[in-house]
Amino acid sequence: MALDIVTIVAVSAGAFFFLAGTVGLLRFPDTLTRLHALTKADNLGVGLVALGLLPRAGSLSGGLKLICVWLLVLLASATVSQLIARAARDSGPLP
Amino acid sequence: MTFALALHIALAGMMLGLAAWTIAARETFAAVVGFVVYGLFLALVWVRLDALDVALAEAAIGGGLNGLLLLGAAARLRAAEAPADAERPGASLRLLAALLSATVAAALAAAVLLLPEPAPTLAPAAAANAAATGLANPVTNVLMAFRAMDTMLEKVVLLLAVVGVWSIAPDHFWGGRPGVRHQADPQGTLAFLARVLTPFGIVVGIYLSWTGASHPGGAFQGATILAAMWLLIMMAGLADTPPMNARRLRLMLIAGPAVFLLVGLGGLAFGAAFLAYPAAYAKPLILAIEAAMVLTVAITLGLLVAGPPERSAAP
Amino acid sequence: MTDFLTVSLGFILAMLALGLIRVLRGPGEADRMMAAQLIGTGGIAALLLLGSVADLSAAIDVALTLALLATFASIAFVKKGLSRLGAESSAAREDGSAWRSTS
Amino acid sequence: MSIASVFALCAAAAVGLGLYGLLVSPQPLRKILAFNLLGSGVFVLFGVVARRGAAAGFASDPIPQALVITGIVVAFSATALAVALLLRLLQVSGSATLAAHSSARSSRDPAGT
Repeated sequence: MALDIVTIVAVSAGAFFFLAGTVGLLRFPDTLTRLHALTKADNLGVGLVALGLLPRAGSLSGGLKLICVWLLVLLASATVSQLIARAARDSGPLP
Repeated sequence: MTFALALHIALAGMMLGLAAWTIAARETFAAVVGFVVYGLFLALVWVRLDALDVALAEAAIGGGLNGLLLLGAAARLRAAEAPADAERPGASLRLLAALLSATVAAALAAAVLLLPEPAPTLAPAAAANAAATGLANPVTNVLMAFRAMDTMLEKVVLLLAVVGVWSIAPDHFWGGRPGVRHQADPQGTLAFLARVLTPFGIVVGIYLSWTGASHPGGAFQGATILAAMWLLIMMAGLADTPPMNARRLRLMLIAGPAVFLLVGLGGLAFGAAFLAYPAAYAKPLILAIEAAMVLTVAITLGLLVAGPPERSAAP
Repeated sequence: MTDFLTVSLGFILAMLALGLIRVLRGPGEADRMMAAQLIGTGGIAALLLLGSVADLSAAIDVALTLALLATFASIAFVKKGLSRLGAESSAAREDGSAWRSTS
Repeated sequence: MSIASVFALCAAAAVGLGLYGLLVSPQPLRKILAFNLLGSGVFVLFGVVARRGAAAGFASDPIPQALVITGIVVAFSATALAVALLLRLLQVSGSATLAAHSSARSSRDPAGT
């Protein structure tokens, strides 16, 4: 029961961060601010969803894979934001 | 209508929107991004269709190599695409094409939706013979045993595609290296990513190849991930692209089909027919073929994305 | 519990649909790539939830594959792929403005 | 209406859209994209047939699944070959179009073939 509450709270929080990231992506005025919203949101979103699903993983390897997914998303998000920010900077004057 | 069904209709709707965008977008680059996202949704669809093996293949190809190939090409072709805009066919021709396409789509939809109940299936036959190979994954069984000829010829097709890509190169670069030597900043983001991600990727690639015997996964899915890691190292500038005339490279290119062919001929000599595995050795033989295939497919896919030789073999 | 996870899955899919708007509207190429990145991450979360709802443990493997390759589209965008075929003619036509976004 | 039917309709529409794009798009890269779209629709149709053919304890008929995996490999290698040809065409002729008059512009050959 307590574990169910962990799942509900963490997955809801993860969904909230996806909402925040998507709203930022749609509403923020320029490329770099949108990038800012995106990188904050997707890490935490996936991280919290993975955390919430950990009690339901069923096996040790399943839980490890969940954590690996989160770590990989962290790495990907950090790298991609660097690469895209550089490409955006090189593409023209910043606002 | 249940909530789950509504979700699937929404998923299908998004996919159709992306498909239409891929065709209709004004800029080619935007269309390619749409197609890459479409590939992502496709992986979700395959999971929903209970085809996890295919979902893995689609995720590995659609998420990694296709994006690399097509986005790279789109970025390169950007300048050349403006004049092509004028060559759009006229309205009547487009209407005709639309009618033809709609007819084909309607016929296909009708053919699948009007399948007799119960639908035709070969699953019982696959289940009945599963014990012969000792593999628990039915899809691997089909790929490696029941339709082994297809899989072997597929490897030959991959090899022919590499020969085709190489032969596009100017004569004096034959045997040379593809692409430029990428000189990445050793302290830079990409080099960091390549150093951290590659060990992870190699583990996952080998895991997927290995687990394919009993769980969803397989040689092709694992090899695609290995190919992606190799390309990442080359793009980060940590390793040069290989020269095409290297003997070791060419040996690795033919290892998969060669082992497959040898086992097949062995079946002809000692067993009943070409590619008939002797019952006692079926599983070790299949695993040996898969190991050779992982190596060959990884190298082949990497070379296909790397493109034809563009400079001489000297580093 | 399954109901809650299904609703969460629906919510994430709705976010992906909203993210699609940015893929379609752009305006710059960097914006489209970012949206594709967000959709990729959301797709990974959706796969994790789907695996839990439908009790498909292999769905995590699909998510793992996607997470591993999540950077590749953006790398291709930045590096323009591996080959340099055609790069000379592009450079000649573009006056070096290869990275200008279309906004 | 079942889940498989939803995806069957979606896949058939993807085949239609892909065919239309293949016929109408003037740019070769767009034709390659459309061809891939067409192929993906065909693959999903196979997946739907496999799903409908679930029997003998399998959630989905393994034979169409194996065919689709083979198909994905072959489609990818064909795409890679097509992209390589296209980039070489751009390099040799300076433009990436299939129209006949573009051969008149093929005066420059940076690779010196």
